[in-house]
Amino acid sequence: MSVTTVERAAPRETPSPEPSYLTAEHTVGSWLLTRDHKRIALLFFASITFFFFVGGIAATLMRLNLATPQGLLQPSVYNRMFTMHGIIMVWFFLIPSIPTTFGNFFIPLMIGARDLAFPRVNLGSWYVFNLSGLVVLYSLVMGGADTGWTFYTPLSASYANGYVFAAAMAVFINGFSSIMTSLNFIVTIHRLRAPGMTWLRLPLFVWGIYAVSVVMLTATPVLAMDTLLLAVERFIGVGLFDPTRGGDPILWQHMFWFYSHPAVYIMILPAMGVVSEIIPCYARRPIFGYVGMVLALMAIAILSFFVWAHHMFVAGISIYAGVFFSLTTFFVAVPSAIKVFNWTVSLHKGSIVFDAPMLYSLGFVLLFTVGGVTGLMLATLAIDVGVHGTYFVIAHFHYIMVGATVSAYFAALHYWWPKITGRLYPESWARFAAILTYVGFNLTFFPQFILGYLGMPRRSYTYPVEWQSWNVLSSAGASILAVAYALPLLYLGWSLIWGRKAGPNPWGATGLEWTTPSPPPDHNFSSTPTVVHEPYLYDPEKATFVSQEGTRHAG
Amino acid sequence: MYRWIPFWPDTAAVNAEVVNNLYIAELIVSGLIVATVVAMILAFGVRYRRGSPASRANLVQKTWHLEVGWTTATLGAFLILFVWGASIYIWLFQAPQGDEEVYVVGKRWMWKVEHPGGQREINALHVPVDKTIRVVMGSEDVIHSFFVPAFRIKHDVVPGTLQTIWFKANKTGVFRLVCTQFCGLQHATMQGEVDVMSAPDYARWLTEQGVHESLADQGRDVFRAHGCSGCHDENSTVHAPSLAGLYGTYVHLQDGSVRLADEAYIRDCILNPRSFTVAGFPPVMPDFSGQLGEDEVLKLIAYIKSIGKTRETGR
Amino acid sequence: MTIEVDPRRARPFPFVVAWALLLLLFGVSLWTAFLGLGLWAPVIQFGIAAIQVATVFILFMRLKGPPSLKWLFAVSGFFWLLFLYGLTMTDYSNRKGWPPAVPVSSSQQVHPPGS
Amino acid sequence: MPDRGARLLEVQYANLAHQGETAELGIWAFLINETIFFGALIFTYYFYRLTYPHDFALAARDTVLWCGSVNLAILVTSSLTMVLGINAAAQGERTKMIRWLVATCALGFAFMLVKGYEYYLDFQDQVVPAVNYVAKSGEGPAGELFWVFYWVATGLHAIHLMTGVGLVLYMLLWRIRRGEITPVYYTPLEVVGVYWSFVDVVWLFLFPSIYLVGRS
Repeated sequence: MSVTTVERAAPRETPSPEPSYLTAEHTVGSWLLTRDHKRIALLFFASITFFFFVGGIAATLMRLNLATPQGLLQPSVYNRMFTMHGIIMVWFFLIPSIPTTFGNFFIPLMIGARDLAFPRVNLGSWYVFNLSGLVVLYSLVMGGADTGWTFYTPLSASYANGYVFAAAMAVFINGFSSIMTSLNFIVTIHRLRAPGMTWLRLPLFVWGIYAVSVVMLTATPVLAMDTLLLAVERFIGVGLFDPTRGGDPILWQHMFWFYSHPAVYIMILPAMGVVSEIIPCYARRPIFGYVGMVLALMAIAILSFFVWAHHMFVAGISIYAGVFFSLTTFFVAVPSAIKVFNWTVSLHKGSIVFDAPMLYSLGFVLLFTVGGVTGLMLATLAIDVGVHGTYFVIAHFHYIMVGATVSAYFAALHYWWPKITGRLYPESWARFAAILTYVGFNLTFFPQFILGYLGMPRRSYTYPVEWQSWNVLSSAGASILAVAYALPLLYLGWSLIWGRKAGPNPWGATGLEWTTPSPPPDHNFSSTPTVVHEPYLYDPEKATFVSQEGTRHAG
Repeated sequence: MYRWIPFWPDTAAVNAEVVNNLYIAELIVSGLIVATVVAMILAFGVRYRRGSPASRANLVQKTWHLEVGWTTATLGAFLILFVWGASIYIWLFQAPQGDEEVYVVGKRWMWKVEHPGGQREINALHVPVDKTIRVVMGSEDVIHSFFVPAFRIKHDVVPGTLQTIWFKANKTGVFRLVCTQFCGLQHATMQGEVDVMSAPDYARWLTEQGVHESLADQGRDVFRAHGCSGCHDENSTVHAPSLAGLYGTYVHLQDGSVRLADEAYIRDCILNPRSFTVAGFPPVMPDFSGQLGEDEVLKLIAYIKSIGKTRETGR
Repeated sequence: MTIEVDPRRARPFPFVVAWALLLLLFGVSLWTAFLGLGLWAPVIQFGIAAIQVATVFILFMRLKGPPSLKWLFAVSGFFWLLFLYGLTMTDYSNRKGWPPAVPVSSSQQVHPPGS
Repeated sequence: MPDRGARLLEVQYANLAHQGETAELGIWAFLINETIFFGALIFTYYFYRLTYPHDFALAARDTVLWCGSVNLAILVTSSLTMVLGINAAAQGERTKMIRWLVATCALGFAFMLVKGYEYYLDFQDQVVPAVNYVAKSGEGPAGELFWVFYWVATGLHAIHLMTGVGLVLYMLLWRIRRGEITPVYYTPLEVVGVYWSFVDVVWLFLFPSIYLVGRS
């Protein structure tokens, strides 16, 4: 196996022979009707950034309202704000955040393929996503739904008078977008791997996206059916969840959470994949227990379907179902514990560089650990009876969704920014933004754990005066977090024009995507690469690394 | 006992103390795990930062025993907490007979409380201290959730059936009652007070309400008004199951199943007789689901339970 | 360029036999509906439906031949449904107060359907 | 011939066989999603039938059995004609292929006609929830739940069938007319065939749950 040593030369300025995917064509049609997975990734990136800020505005209004007991918004406006914040953030930012942008862009590059299996289906997924975005914006502009993002019947079916039908249909249509994306990934990873890229040589990000796609493909249809039945019940006034006709409102909860708990794993699995890419690169050493990580990813994907009723311990389900689902929830925490352990030990004997992606990833590991551990508290039946429906639950899932997933999203954004745009971002600003995110986040959501155990119910626009100090602390933290999320927009935008040119491999990483010039040409690889090594072949002792197709580099 | 813990909610019920101990145990175990992860990240981060002299020789890529050890340790610790939590849950969610009973009906944005003695309250619940109070809850419209933070008890109130939960206050005082399942516009103000009083104060409070006709007596009037006595009375000619002493016994149904005659069962029989015909009786009972309000059903249940009691005292 | 024909497709005969088998099974299923089997009727009818579906899968959707990834995809849909059907039974089989009595809807629905 | 084959080959595939095989895997992956979609609907039916056996039996007695049976026969036959159409494509007999595909479309329309007539009968029978519903004597309120399931299930199935007919027409009027379906590469037709047979599979499950309840 010939190993050619290439000195890590300064990024020489030889113009790459082919034009990059950005400069290949310039017409609007070439963007809106593109079949190139890299351009579709950027289209998705634009859509979800827009929805991230729409959801963020709803969140800031809520935090302003909760800064004082008497509040800022009318009750009906606050109720619609938290509902739309939930719907937009869950379905229009978190679920598509990493798979549709970095998944679309890097899965073909990482497995050595020229494009995804079905490019037209991929573009269709973006258009279906935007269609559902229009429907949710219609529902938001016309007044929004006031049922909470969980749409519990019979409130959502017959008592709420907001735009529940439009919101439910938006979620229904959005389901198809994630199905089309996940279908594309599964078939691509099965069929289009480069020669030599066996299953155990796949980078962990590709495994993460594969696990997410399996969960998306099998969980989303149940939500589609659920929201369809709700829309039918809402539209004709008679439905399957109507207690006045013998229907069971808890049946809605069963089918909703059968989707929505795997959905929270849809949000965290790609984030785990991203962090498993970044930590070895900046610790300059192979990941600890690669096979253990792969098994943990797939175990989470499968076990996530057995735990959904831990959202319903006090909803009136039978005691034995409560005990059963509490037990399975403890077992689903085991793979997550393995992954946290492996990430931490992956720092052992490395030569660690604390760049921005690494800071975001370490922030991910810490916040995910706190989120996971409080999740186990909520899985303990007696504690859940005390804190269900209070701010303890809100703090728990924000630690996982915002603390872990959004930190990993920003980590991926910084880690792959040079490859996507060919530019390097200012390192000091990025580190400041990462630390500010971590501080702002903890200040926002840790007080809510205390409020939760004190008994402050969620989804209420007011609270007793004695808790104002905690809420003011939380609102202050929220403003810091808002700044920390806006900062990357500024300096990354700045780097687009004035940033230094990035060579093919600025961080010295081993993935196949780093063997292409950045930004990569239209068809990724001029000749299909053959893979010889497993991923993450870093050697901290001799400070060299071997990329997956066999060339050894210094650094 | 918990005064020395900062920011701790007040604890005013027997089960609240048990939950407190479990919560503290969870905090300790979770704190340990988070501390371990933070310590390891800091230690490795400092010791193996780029340019540090530490040796990187014979780097460990995979050791199953360390990984399996860490996982089984954490799983073992949490399974103990699971068993402890589950036992409290089963103890809490199987309401015993209780010394006192209270009927609570959740209606959009208010809690309507009815005591067996006929006293009615809105958004307030007066209970004696050191007594096991059994709360029977129903909802008239959407799903609410009966939550008293000081007692650490909570149960969703689902329209269509009756739910029961119990508590035993061990401290007098006024504690907040809250609805934690979003139920519409004024969900945030659907709150009330649980006023735990000593026994004499509670007795005096009951008499002050000035209502003489107990819930059971009101139930008897409803029982006669809707013609139930026509079939179910002692001396009626119609072949119908006798209701005397029914409460708390096991009933054999037509389809072979056996159901404990608790409030939910009696309510089902009144409103949906067809699916609960008792073995050996013709399914002729008319369907009352259109004519009886939630309060009247609760009154009938109180009356049917009272028939059971008088027979025992009679023996 | 020789047109090599997929051997599975040569003769229409096996497909016509499968078609006849499906209609026969349909007849049996119809017949069981009128036998008054009570609780066993749905079990048998859905069993026959499962056999019919298997026939359609294997022959009409060309799953015949060495087991491949398509088999896994064909079966995994039903496998996932087991989770939904099975685990909800832990709740409904012994939930207190189930099936619910139909309550009186004393406060009429405040919301006119259709908005 | 080879130039048309080359034009069909997409850039990310090694050869046409690779592309065809991947396309088939794609439709099967989509069918996982559809199986669970209809499976969740039949779950609500299975759950309510367990809970209210008596009401469901009474309500289901009013379904039009002969319509359901004729429709099942039509769909099973259309699966057969679809497969024979694909066989003809594989053997390169263009006219036989077109004849079988036209027969499949015709059977699809026949199904819609019978279904439409059945809906008309149901409307006469006043079993349309909320629009025109009268509960039969002795039937509890849960009967209406059965009819909500009936209309949602058969409506969704009809939409899927119309999509199937649309796909076959797309094949006939577009892909075959432009000569893209050749014995070397007929995978698009095979994908439509798999989807069509799946719609037939859904009806195989819906038939016993709707029409064979409460007949004895």
